[in-house]
Amino acid sequence: MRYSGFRVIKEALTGHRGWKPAWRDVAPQAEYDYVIIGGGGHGLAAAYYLAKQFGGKKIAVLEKGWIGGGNVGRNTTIIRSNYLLDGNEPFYEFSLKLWENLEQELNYNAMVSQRGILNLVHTDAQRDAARRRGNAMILNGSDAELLDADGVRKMYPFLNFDNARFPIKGGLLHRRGGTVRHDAVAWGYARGADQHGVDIIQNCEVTGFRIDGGKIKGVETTRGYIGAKKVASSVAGSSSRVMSMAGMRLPIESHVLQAFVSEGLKPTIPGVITYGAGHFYCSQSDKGGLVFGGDIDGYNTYAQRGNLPVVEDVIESGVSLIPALGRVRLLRSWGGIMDMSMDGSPFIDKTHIEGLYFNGGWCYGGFKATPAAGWCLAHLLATDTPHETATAYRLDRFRSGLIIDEKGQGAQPNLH
Amino acid sequence: MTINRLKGGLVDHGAPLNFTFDGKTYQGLAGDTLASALLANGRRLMGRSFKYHRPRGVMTAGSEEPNALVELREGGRQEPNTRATTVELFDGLTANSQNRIGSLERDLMGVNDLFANFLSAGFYYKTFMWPRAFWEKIYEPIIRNAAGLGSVSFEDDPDLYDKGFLHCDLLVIGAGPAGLAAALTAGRAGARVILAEEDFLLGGRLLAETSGLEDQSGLGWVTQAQAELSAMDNVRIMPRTTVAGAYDHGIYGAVERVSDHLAVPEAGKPRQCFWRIYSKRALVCAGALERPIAFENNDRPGVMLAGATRAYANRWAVTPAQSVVVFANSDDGHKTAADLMAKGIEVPAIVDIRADAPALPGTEVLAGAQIIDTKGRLGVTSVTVRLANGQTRSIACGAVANSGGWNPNLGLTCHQRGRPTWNDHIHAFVPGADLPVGQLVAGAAAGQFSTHAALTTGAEQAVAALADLGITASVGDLPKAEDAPRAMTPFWHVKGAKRAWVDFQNDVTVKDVKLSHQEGFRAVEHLKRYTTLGMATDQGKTSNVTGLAVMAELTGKSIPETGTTIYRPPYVPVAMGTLAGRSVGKEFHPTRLTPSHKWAEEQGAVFVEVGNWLRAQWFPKAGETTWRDSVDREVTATRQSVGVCDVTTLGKIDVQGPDAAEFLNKLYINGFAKLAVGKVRYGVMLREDGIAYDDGTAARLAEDHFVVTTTTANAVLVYRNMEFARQCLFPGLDVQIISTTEAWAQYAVAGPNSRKLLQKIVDPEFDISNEAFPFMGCREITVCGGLRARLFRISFSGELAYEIAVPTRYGDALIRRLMAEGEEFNVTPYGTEALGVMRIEKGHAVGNELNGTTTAANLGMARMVSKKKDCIGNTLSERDGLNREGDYRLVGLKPKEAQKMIPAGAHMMSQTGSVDAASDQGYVTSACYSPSLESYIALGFLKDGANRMGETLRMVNPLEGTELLAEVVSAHFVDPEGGRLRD
Amino acid sequence: MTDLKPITALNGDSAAVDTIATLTIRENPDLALASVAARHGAGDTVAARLKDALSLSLLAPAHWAAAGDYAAIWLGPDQWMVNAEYGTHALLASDLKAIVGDAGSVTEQTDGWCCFDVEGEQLVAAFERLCALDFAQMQPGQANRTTIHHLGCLVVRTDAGASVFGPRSSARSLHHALIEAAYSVA
Amino acid sequence: MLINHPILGPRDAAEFTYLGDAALIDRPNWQADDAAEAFHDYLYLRDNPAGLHRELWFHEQGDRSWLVVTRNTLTHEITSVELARDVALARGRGKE
Repeated sequence: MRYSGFRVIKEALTGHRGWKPAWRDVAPQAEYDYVIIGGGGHGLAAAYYLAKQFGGKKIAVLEKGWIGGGNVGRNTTIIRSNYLLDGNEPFYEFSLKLWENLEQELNYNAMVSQRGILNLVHTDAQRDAARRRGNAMILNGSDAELLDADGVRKMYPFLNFDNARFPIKGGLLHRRGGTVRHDAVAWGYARGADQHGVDIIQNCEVTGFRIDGGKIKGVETTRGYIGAKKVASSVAGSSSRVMSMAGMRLPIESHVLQAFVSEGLKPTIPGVITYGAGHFYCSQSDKGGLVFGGDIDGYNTYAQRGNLPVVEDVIESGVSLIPALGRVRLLRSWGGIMDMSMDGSPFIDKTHIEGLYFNGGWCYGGFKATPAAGWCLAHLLATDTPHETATAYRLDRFRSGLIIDEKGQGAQPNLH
Repeated sequence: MTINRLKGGLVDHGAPLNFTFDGKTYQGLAGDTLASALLANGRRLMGRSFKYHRPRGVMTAGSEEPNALVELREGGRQEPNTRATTVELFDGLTANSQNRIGSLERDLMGVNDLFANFLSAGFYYKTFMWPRAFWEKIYEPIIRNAAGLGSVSFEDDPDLYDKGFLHCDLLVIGAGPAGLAAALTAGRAGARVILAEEDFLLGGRLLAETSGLEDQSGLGWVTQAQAELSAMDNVRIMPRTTVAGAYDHGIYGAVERVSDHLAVPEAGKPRQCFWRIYSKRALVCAGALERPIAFENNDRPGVMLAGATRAYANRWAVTPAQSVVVFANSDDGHKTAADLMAKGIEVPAIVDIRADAPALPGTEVLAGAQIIDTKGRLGVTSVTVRLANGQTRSIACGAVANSGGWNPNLGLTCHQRGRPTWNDHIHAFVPGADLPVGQLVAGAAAGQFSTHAALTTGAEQAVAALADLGITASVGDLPKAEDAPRAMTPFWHVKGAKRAWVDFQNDVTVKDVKLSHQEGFRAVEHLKRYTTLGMATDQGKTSNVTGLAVMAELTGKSIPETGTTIYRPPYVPVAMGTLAGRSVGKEFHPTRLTPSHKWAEEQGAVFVEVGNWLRAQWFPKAGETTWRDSVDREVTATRQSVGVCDVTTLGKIDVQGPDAAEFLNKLYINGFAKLAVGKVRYGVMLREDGIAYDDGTAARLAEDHFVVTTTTANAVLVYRNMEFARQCLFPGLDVQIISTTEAWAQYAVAGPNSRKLLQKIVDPEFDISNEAFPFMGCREITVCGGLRARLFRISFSGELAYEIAVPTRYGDALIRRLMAEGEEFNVTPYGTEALGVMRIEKGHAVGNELNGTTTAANLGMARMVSKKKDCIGNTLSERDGLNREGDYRLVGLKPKEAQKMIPAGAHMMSQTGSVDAASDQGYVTSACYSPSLESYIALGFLKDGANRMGETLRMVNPLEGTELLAEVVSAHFVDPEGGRLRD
Repeated sequence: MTDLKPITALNGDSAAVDTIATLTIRENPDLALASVAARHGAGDTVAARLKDALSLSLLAPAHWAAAGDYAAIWLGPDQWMVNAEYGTHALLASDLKAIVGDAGSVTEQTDGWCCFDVEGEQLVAAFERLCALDFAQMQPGQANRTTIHHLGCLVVRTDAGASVFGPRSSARSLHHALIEAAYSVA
Repeated sequence: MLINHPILGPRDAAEFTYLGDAALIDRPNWQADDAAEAFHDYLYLRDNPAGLHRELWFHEQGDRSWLVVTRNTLTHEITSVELARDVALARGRGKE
């Protein structure tokens, strides 16, 4: 069924009787060519592109709960390609280009809104680093502008310019960055994948791998054994748990990132702002809630909730940056479990087990990567070679020393 | 005119208060909420719904209110989305309705309601996609302006907020019958108790009911209990305090509304205080929340929850109208009818879905009947009832008391993602087994709905909680209370309705739930996210269970099989100002001042934030028009004669013990074991991954005593890493460390005349001649007549230079003395800018270069690495990927045109190739104008830089549209041989 | 005797005193400080030597004790802060080193800290707003390190009230926090 | 969270700085034949268990002790807290 304004009107006039389920509810078949573990944004996108772009057949997405229930439904909805390093920026720029055409591609309005992202700088050293980054972005085909304090003030007159502990000196503006309605991304890819014949199987948890002679044969699940020629794990937050069933230890820790939303407000913050002197970034949803976040809690956890010190730290930063937020109320907070990798960058790679592939380690950057991660995983599954923008995302890079450390924090996941 | 004010209640009829709503002045009474005061004045219409802009009035009497949201106060104190039900009335209160265009009565956005059929759940995912560019430019701005609720004033909030910390054995949350009984029980046992109550009065439902206790009045017992608790030193009663979040290990976050009942807080007092409560046990006595029945047009102003209606009548002495129809599925609704009638309100009928509904004198009970519609544009004027026999009847009324049963108030029980369980007896979710550790639940929150059960479970749970802590308590005398069984027939929605609201604030109707089911969004979370059910500011307190029940009907499963929803902190929305507390504005982070700060201020220095430090950036002099004038002068004066700079901010760590040298060997790439006493050595530290992260010096004051310096930025990190090495990696090394950063005021005295200047203040018994105190020497000395001091002959500027340290309190006097004594040398104070220029001129790396991705080799320090010993980072620094041919190397850069600035952050390209990422050769890390070379200069990392001296490269900066040519040179621009250091 | 004139941590010529309702907050510049850390296995020796020389007891964790002109506050495992009247500052560290000898490491700390003495009726209420310690339960003789307004501080419970030691460079911020808390509970 | 410090009793976790898996105590021997591989595994690979996790916390705003905390990563329940120095000594660490 094709969605359109006309269709909405027609259905409204006929009692909405014609709407069909967005994806089929199917039982697993005995065997597939491809099994993708994880019905999140990445897994669904990979299935979609594998079927549509790479001609894959007999594809299943296995989801232990309900699709979109992981980080694609728990993030702060930001998309951007404002990375510094060569290993990253081409990938995220590829992703942003896919975002820009997503709605037409999927015939689903995920509300991709390129409202602009402004990274504030507060010191000369930060401005120099922003300049290096902005130049790297432009050299990689992305967009960037360096604003001075007056330029920032014109865009965001309500920031704290006059009574700030750390004055705003300028900002790096990435106009093509923005926000997307996060749940709709999962639903849109699910619907698209389903239309291309992908089986989306909910409430189906993988409990083990069947591996024979170093080759993958299939997966054990709560709904029985499912044979597969190729299996990909795309379960950010649970990567270590799943891959440990294949005997692998990963360069990943699981951490919680809290996210927050305020009560709904009339238009307040036009774009996305990140504070450079504290842990705070913020945008406003189409419904009016200010969606914001900050640092991860910092300890290993699989519990999807955080604690007060980080809540207070984030909000101290927020009110320091935007004093008018003092009387705005925090409505809800929640937590998502991040695959925090050892250099802050992800993996899309084969494993030492033939036919077993791994996509993970996305830290808090997985959402913006969704289209490209799906595409590149599909590329790897279909061709057994990495996509040209994802060649650096190797599992063995810590052994080789070819690290992709955007923040320069070293092997400490909670600092990335 | 307070047409709907009744007699009695807990309001002070002798204390009128004036307030305005939408510009019109009204009168309420002390003890009113804004909602009760508006009702008293006959105002049912208080707001507009989110999506359809339907007229809305108050529905509840508590913080679960979905409809009556207002903008309270004005200017910097404006609070959007404030629930009128929780606003304690004060004289002069100002409130305005929100989410409307034009007046509240004639909201132009009300037109949305006409198109409601097109605006069904999730319609926006299916349209607004063509043409592509229209989304951001046309559709989305329209949606955004229509959406949202209240507005932000954009003025700075003038109020203060506090944070605080409390400790207790038992935190009792809610001071209704269960909470009071619990607090009394625990208080009498001597436990440390905190009793937190959201309301400004203790008592909970006892204040709202006429039929709670049997041998005394509810209020009487509450008063008596409060008096007893107030007299106990071990009990802290906290009214106006909402426990908002349950966190790990018994920590609760609570908001005390210290001054919200006042027009303006008292001077110096906070508006609110956010308490972090450390409880050994917590007892949730948060009561229950009533749920509405969904029926056609059940959202009109005047349709209220039945329990709220009688609370307004009994406690606040108001009624929404003089004639109220009750819609009920249990005897609870009959209580409302009886109480209203006792207050003289007409109850034309009780519409009871039960065929066997009991009769109630004074009104007509329509058994087996249902309300199928309401009428009235801005408030109910009549209801249409379908009788048991299928006929319909219209009944005129001004309000409907809607009673669909009660849900235990589960918020805090779910904050750690614990799942509630279904109770078939009360047809509601009750707390599950996986409560937050240390949390117990009593009373209606646990599904114990009678007053008797609330009192007894409150006391019993307190006893149980304290028993865990080894405190013996016992259930004492409790008042005799009603214990009527709560028989009820679950009834969620009237079938056949066109639009029956489930989630009032977000405008989610029964049909939306059906559509969600039809389109496959059947998991509870899909339902919530697709329809926005429960996502409004009330978190679905009055709607989630009903939504689930409708979905359960559609799927043919039971409600618990269909799923549960949990609540997330905070329990009610919390002002962000409260969570920020005092750490805002200039006090966001502490400020660290250097010892020379006071003096530097007097000199008119310009300061810069370096971490939390404020450092003098430069010292402008009369006649200087730009900062460059000042910085160039400071550099030149230092290089020509002598300059002084406060370098106190560098980290200083005292390292002592027999194994101190061996310990430093583990931390630095280079060796320290053989460093002579009285000598200083420069060192570089690696992270374990082989990346350089800090540099500094270690001065050996004695065989077993070093003073290590770190960069300003890494002082804390280096200390932490040292403790890790000392305690976890090498616990056998006998070494003791402690930070002394703050203890010493330290000044760099640099330039050819630095020795001469120092000789004027160093006490004469200390010989600091070049022979007696050569380069890289260190000594403990005295200055200015016996003041203990430390002198290091080290140089960051590349000149003959020293760093001198005195006790911090003398730092101010010392810099004044240096300036006075140095007059003959034209001594010049210099700031961080000149410091930066001189270090770039010398090619010293700082944070710009030690950016967390560079190795010692990248920095040109490969030869420093001792391979004869182990040090942190040594092994992994040898990985191939960090030692490739052609890797980055720190180089100097000189523009072809001396007066053209090379911007830090520019990328390097070869002169001939293309300008793109693939052709990138490196990047500029630091740049400045060098007055010494009369040219701009820069440092940067260049691929294979060591082998490219003399090459000319393009410095491209497409970000700002600039580009220039520069020559690759040695990073040591000034005195590369270092002769000046040693003179 | 040096002719350099010291200033206080709040950059004053004399100690600041603020009285807000019942609370008095007094800057205390009159202390000399030095840390003493026991070397491996020498905790008892250090304790015994200090006891012999100064009658000073090195108490258990989170406690402090005074003897004559000296007091010792527990800082961490095998580590104490000894304080004495300011006049001793030039020699305190070397005197202590002479006493403990090879059994301990001594570090001069006098100006590493600022100190505020807080007294008055609303003491407990003020500290409830300052730090997470269970201050109401702290008895004279107890001392704990904790965070006040993002600053690592040492809170020492005295007979008269409490002394707060904080990083000297942040004295102004710490003082501000104390003053605001005092107004809040006044 | 509260960490029951073995010396000081329960203290707010906000006073501590977190490092990670307590296996970081077991720093390999730099002279071993497989040192490169051992350091890679030591520094980069993690069990990352869903359940009991022994982990390092530094009492930065307190007594400067490194602690080994055993905590359940599913529930955050803490079952034991030890001084890391004691753990390190027990695991045979000394001067190397």
